[in-house]
Amino acid sequence: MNTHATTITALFKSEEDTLAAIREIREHGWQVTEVRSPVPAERIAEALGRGKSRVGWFTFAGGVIGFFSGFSLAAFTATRWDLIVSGKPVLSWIPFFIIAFEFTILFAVFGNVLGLLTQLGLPEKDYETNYHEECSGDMYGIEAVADQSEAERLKEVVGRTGTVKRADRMDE
Amino acid sequence: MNDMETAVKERIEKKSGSIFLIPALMALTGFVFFLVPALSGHAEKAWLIYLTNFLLFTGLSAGALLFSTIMHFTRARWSHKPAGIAEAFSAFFPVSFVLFLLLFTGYGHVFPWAGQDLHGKEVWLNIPFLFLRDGIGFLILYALGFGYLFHSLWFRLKDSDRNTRLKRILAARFEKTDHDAEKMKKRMTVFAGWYMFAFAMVLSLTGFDLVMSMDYHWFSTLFGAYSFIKAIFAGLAALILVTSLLHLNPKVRFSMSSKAFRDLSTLFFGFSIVWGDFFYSQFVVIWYGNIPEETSYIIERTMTEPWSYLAWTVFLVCFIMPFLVLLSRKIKESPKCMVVVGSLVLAGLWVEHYLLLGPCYLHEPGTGFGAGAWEIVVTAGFLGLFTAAVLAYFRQFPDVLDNSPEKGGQWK
Amino acid sequence: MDRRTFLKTASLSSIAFAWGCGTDSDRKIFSRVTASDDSVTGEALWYAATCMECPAGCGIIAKNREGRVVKLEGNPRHPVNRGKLCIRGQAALQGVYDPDRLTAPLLKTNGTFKEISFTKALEILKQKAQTPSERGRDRIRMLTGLTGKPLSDMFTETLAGFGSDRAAVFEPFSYDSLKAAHQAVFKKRMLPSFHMENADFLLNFGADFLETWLSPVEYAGKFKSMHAVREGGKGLYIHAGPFMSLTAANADKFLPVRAGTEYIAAWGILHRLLDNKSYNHLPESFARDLKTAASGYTPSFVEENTGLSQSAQEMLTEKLLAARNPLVLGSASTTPDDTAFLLDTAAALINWILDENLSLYDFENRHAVENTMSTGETAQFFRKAGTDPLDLFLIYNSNPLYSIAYIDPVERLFQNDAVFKVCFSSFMDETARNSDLVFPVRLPLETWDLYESKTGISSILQPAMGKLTHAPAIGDVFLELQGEDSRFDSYRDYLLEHLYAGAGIKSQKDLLGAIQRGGVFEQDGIEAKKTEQVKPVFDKKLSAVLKKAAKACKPRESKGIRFLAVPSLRHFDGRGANKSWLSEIPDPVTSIAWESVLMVHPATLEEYGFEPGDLLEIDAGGRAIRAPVYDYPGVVQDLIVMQTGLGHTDYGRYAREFGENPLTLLKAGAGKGEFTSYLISPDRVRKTGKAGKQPGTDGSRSQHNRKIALSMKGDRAQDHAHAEKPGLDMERFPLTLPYEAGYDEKRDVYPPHEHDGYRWGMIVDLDRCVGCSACAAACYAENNLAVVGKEQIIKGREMAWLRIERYRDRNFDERLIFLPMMCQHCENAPCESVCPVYAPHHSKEGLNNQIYNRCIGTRFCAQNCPYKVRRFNWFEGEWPKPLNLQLNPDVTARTKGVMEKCSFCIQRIKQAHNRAKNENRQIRDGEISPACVQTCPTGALVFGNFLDPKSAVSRLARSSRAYQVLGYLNTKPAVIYLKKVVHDV
Amino acid sequence: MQELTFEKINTTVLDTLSRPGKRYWTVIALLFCGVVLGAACWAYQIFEGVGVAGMNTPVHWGTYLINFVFWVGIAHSGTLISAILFLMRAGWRNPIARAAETMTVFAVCIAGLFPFIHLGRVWLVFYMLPVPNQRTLWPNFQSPLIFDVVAISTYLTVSSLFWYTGLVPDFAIIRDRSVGVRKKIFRVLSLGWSGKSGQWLHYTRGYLLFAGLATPLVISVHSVVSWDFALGVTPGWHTTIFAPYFVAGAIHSGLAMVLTLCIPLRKIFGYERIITVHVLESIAKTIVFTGLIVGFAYGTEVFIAWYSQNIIEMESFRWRAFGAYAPEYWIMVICNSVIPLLFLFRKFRTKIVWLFVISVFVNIGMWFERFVIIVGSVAHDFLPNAWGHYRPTLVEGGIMLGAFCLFFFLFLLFVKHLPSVSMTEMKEHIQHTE
Repeated sequence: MNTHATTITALFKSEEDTLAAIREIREHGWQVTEVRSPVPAERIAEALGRGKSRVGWFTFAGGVIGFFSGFSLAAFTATRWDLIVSGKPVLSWIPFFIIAFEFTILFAVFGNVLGLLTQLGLPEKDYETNYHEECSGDMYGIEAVADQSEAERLKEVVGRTGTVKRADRMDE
Repeated sequence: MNDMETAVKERIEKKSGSIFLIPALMALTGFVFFLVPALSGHAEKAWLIYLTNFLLFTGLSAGALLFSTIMHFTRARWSHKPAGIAEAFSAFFPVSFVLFLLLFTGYGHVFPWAGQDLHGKEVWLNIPFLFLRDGIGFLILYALGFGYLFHSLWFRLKDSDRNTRLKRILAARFEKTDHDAEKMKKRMTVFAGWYMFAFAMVLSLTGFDLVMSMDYHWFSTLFGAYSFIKAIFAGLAALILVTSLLHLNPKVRFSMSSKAFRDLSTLFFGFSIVWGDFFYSQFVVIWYGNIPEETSYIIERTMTEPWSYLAWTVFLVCFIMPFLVLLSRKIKESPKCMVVVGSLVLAGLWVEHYLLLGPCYLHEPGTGFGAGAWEIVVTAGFLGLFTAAVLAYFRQFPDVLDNSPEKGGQWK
Repeated sequence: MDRRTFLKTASLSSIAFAWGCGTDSDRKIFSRVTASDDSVTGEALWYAATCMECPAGCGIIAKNREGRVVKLEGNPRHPVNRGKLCIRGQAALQGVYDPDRLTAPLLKTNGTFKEISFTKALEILKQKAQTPSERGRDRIRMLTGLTGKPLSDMFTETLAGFGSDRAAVFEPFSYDSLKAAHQAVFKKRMLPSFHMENADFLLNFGADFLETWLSPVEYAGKFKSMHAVREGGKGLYIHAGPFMSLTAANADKFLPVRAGTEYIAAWGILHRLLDNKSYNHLPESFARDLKTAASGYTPSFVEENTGLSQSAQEMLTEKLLAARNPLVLGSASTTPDDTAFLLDTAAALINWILDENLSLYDFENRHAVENTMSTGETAQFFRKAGTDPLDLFLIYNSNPLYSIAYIDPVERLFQNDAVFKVCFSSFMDETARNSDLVFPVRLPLETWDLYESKTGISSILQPAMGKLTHAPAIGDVFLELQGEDSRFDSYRDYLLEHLYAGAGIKSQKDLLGAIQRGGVFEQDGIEAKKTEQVKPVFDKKLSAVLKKAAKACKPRESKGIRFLAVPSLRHFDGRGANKSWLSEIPDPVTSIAWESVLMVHPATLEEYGFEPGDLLEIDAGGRAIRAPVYDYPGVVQDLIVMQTGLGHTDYGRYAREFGENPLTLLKAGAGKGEFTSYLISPDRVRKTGKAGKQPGTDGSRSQHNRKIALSMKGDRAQDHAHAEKPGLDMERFPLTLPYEAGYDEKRDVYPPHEHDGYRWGMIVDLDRCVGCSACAAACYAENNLAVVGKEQIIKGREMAWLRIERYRDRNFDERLIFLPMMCQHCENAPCESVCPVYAPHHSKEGLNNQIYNRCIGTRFCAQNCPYKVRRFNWFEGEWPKPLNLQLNPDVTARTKGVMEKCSFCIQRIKQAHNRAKNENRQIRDGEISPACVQTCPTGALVFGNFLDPKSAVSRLARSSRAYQVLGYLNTKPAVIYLKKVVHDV
Repeated sequence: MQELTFEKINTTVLDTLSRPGKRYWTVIALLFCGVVLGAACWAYQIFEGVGVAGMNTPVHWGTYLINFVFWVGIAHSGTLISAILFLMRAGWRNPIARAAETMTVFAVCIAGLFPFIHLGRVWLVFYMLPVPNQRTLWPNFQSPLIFDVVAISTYLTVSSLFWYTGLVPDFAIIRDRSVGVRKKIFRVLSLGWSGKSGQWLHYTRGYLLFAGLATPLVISVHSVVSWDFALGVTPGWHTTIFAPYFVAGAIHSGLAMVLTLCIPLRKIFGYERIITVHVLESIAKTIVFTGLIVGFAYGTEVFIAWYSQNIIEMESFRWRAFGAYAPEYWIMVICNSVIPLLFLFRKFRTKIVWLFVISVFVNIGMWFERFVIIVGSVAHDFLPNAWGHYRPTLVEGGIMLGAFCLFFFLFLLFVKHLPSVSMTEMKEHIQHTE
């Protein structure tokens, strides 16, 4: 780990500028640790090399659990007393399918929410580190790290298209 | 660019003879095979296959064109290419209409209710009226379809060479029409709207008339809607199959982005769920209601051997399989996989048509059904007719296979 | 005797204790921790008694649970009703628990009533009786309803002690014309019973024998043994009259005859009979006179005056001649006018002409009601009471201010302040209201007494429960009046002596037997051998009658619209009007509850510009009534028909202000002749401009061609085997038995499920069902059904678990057909699976159980029930005290928000199970009778186990007449209906 | 017209959250009175019995279930707009998605109330929940009403979560632009959202999956509602087309309600540039489409009833059109299938007044559709003897009024306290169309 790294945050007007800045920072061999944006930006995520989201697996797992638990619940409860209603079989899979379906959706959504919370790291208490309120407005915020020695260069580079907001020294 | 274009053109023209040879042979064999039982006392069996195939191919060709109209109507951006292929399916319309007229020759065998005491249903179920209304329905549907196609081709072909006969004819017509793209687009939208409307009405009507009424005791309000949803589903399956095949065929200069495949497959996935939903909606209501007037139909088809095997096949192939397989993004983007999925679903839908109709025709248990060689040959005959029609379209309008992104981009 | 009967009578033995321990059964009602000697908590005691709701005197057994009577059933040993009861008999129970019942005597001072003690009341009574007797003879008069002989003897003795004449016996429906006709023909004012069961052709000119006439339960049973399908076809019944009553609706053919001209029709038939054939057994002179008398009644004359076509007359004559045992009945108890006498005479004469031996008359077993005063005598009684000096007027068991049409002399009497009027009544009815002292006495179910239902049949009354009030028995009051010197401690002792002396009781054992049996009668009572041959006697008097008939042969002018009051199946003469079940259960013909309507032919309505539902005002003789119109094609044109029994101005909460009393109008036509005229020409009929919704329980009278209440033409049901191939549509759907055998894998999505030894079900024979609604009343009593009242019925919220659906017959549009509809206990009941909480579900024995505690009131079950037999408690049911004491402890009373419905009387099934288990055997066929089955006077309902192939229900289900209502829905109802068979005349 | 920018969107939307005026609170208070009235009516009904409503023996289901279906229907278009149109990438949904979604959540809440009100013994409603108990008495999972319980509660859960998920980035926006208590509140609500690119990556994926799940869910929910009827055997209810027909009907009514709500919203908050006429026009076009589907269903039902030659079916539909409830039937047909056709003409689609008026008509028509289906079927079913009539009572009217008041009460609270337009989605929208 770099013991004398400086984290610089800067704000950019548009996605294009941001992307350009990222490229440039990368070219200099510095790291872009985070980009904050007011809207989702696929290209930025791509540029940062973020892989595909794994939220879907949570959702899928939830769905599978839901499907089987829906059926199981219906079947289990029906067999407690084996009551015959309307001459239908005690285990009537056809109507039970509706229960299973709803449970599938419900649990898939639970899975999805769980996936979102874990993947997003929410709720996050100290979100304010390196955060600028403009990022929820119309600005894109870059968080770049450079060796202390190169901090000024970095500032200059990002300062060309963006506004440098902060330059912190990070120890350890 | 131009060189390649002419190269394709030449290849198509050169190979035209051989291209049509196989489909023509298939059609001919199919026809002969159809005639054998038709004339030798197993007429029901023959007409059953005829009707099954007629409905499937008519449905899928109309359904495919519907895809194009929907895409146009909702101003979707991604679907320019597949819509072009889908429009090619309309080449089957004239064939379908002729096939419909031919159905008339077998009316005695086609309609199990003919000559029965219908307890008041005669007013609706009589052969002249049925042929009249369904014939008119098809005419309207096909006319609107061609009207739409005309406008669509205006956009696709207005700048292309007039190197085929049909193109030349069309070009002459184009001369006479407005040259204002906005206006044409508007008119195209109107045709699309009316086509969609007619599609729903005519497919419902023929669903009632040519499928539901075959068991003349049975009735289900959803059947019409189920029929046209099924037709769209079949249309999409066929469309995916054809686009994938074209995409995979190195000799044809047609390709589609994986994103477009994904979108198309997602739509297909969606319709498999809608089809499943409609199927279930009908089934659960009838199952739960337990009124024999309604249940006997589904009992015969889903709970009585041997038909129940077919029912399970349909259920697995047309719903479970696509549902599970198409959850995967990779498969959706892979034309190879989609060839398999598309053809399986089409086969499944063929069986589904056969399952709905079969018990009305084959009364004696064990008279054999299913994918016997004979059925396959006759079906292949219809497939031949369909292929020939689509190929002819491509031969006349090779432009729709054109891969250039610029042209596609200009359309909307 | 069936199994159930045996069990009941066995439990009657406990009466021995009651008898032996003196006043044991007189104890007060309260629940006790430890049971008395003869009662076991949870076990019912059955006390035999007699129903006093009408003069017929049916035997009842009263079910006593923990000291209170909770249900009445017919006494199976009683020769009159043989275990069956009518709607009124079932409702008799409510009289005891009537919330408006008076608990203490009321003395009128300065125009208002004040409660006094019974001792005080008795003192006043004694004093009031003593004074006039000192002044002279006959200064006390008494009017009483029909009572048994011991009581009437007691009255006579007591009154004689005060120097006064015997009590006058008054019944509103007194069959004067019939009695007079029998007087003329047989020389005796009597009411023989008829062996209707032996007839093969019945021609009726108005007698409503299924509703009120003489002894309706008895005749309903007899009628159905003649008229139900059996080997060799069924008898034929044709009704000719002005109004299609319930009785007429059960005829194979109803022939409309203009009101008041029935006698012409009857004499016309007589005329034709005499023309057709000579009858050797007729004395020659008589035959000649008769022919002369009838000569004017030519077919054309009859047609012109009655509306009865010549072909119909001819048909009737032919049928009469062709029949082996024809029976002709005359007028109803509400006679049109004096001509009723001629009608009844003609009926008697025809019967005699056609059958020399009068084999269908039973002169041995005559109806008790023959012992009442005639209209003329009653009128005379009141006129004398008005003119002769009088100090004390006693009324018992009668409500003359309500039920006497020619009300003037009665009113005068009641306006006369000089007369002290004592009314022995437990209710503040019209008469009590106008009396000076209202003295409540015990009701029949609380008293010892004896009643001669028929000559030769003595029915015992005994207290079936403890006292609800301190009221003494009427007999004891009179014993008290007799003073200290009486030989008897109580009226019961008096009765005992009577029994030992006159009724063939020889020993204690006999006595016990009689009490257990319910009376003194031969086991096969009615069919007792004939000892005395009664023959028509041709004498001067009869000759005068013939002349009268000849004279009456003149055109009857029919001017404008006329008004006819007819007896009500439910309210009889109005005495039971405060019994809420009677008003709540709709009239089977109109399906209207709580209201008396004016039944008018639709064509007449159109002619006068009335609409159904219009409130009309009818004026006659200065009095007016207002009632809504009901369009009914079963009324001849230009006639308004209204039922009696409602329209009380007093009485109680369930009677007051409901409907109108048609008798109010009859003054106009009354008093002129010997007989009350129930047919009048009103002065004015006009629209009030108001109209409203009637408390009807029916949605449509038409079946809309659905497979609901079916009938078939022809004599032989067997000829009508299913001609059509079975199919899946409504008409051709086959009978599907409600157990494994009823499944067909081509139709059934669900596999069959098993039953545990029994599959309960019911057969409803529409051919036997007459629509009398007794079953509905029995169901109210047995199953604690809430009474919701008129307003709620208008809203469509009646709670009946079993209703009589009245439809037009699909085959014969002018006919009515009645269909008892209750929960069908479907094998695949649509109601069950839709319930989210399993409140309704299928039991192992095929019952469709409804678990009240589980029900949360989604009402989906009711919505999904094709038969609409499920009832929802929209509000909390109300049983004003002490009506709550009537509740059957074996059945839960439901709270608001709960769905309920017919359970096939599961409490009875459970009891049978316990019994069978104790005896280590299976439940026997016929051992269980749900309340409706038990009471059905015609045996139209049969209950049993379908799994037993030999059971009655299984046997009947194999009938070619068997079908299921809307069977094509594949619910596999366990109630299987048998088609009605109608002669196509 | 001024170009929309990110900042412009923020300020336009945030302006709506300013301190409300007197008029606002007056309306809120009035609506609250309405809610209290409805609650009082319900209390009275619980105390007296369901008999205070107008239901009776053939018609056991009355306005309570009509309103239930009506509100579930209203709810549906919210999900349609936020999920289905999202999947279809129809851009015009973005400005109205939030309002529609909110409408969904509130409408489901209100719809969910009605079955409670309907019950005979509401205090035992927990019998319908699968609560483990000593006697192992469970609900009947074959009952359509249990399907309902499961489906509606799933729907409420999912749509609330979906709604909340969509709100998170917007909460962050408000958080960043407020001070004091409000900031604290929104800080909690926004869960510490900071718009990191990783967050957006998962968020968009999760949101897409949400939409993908909500779509079949919304279809299933109204299918399940339709099966409350169609699984029965009653003529007029037992018909296979019900599920798609109800779904289309639900969307039809929901879209109309969206118009009814958005038009005043747009006017009051000056959303003209966000909720453009084009957006409203698109809704109008969709209403034409759903109206046609609904009309198709009406026609099919009548046709099949005739085709079947089943006399009960035939009578049922003849009576609907010409019987005691003929006015209701024709109101339904005209308001739902005929009047919306006016939207085929551009004039009606683009004039705000017309849009509003027609949308109100559709709302009315859809309410009557449920009336006709529920009451019109059971009042005239199998046994003619049991036929009857039903008219709602004042108590039912009071409860219905209360429900409407509650809905608008909640909605008004929402528009003044939460962003009624999704700022994030609008930003995305303009970024894509740029």
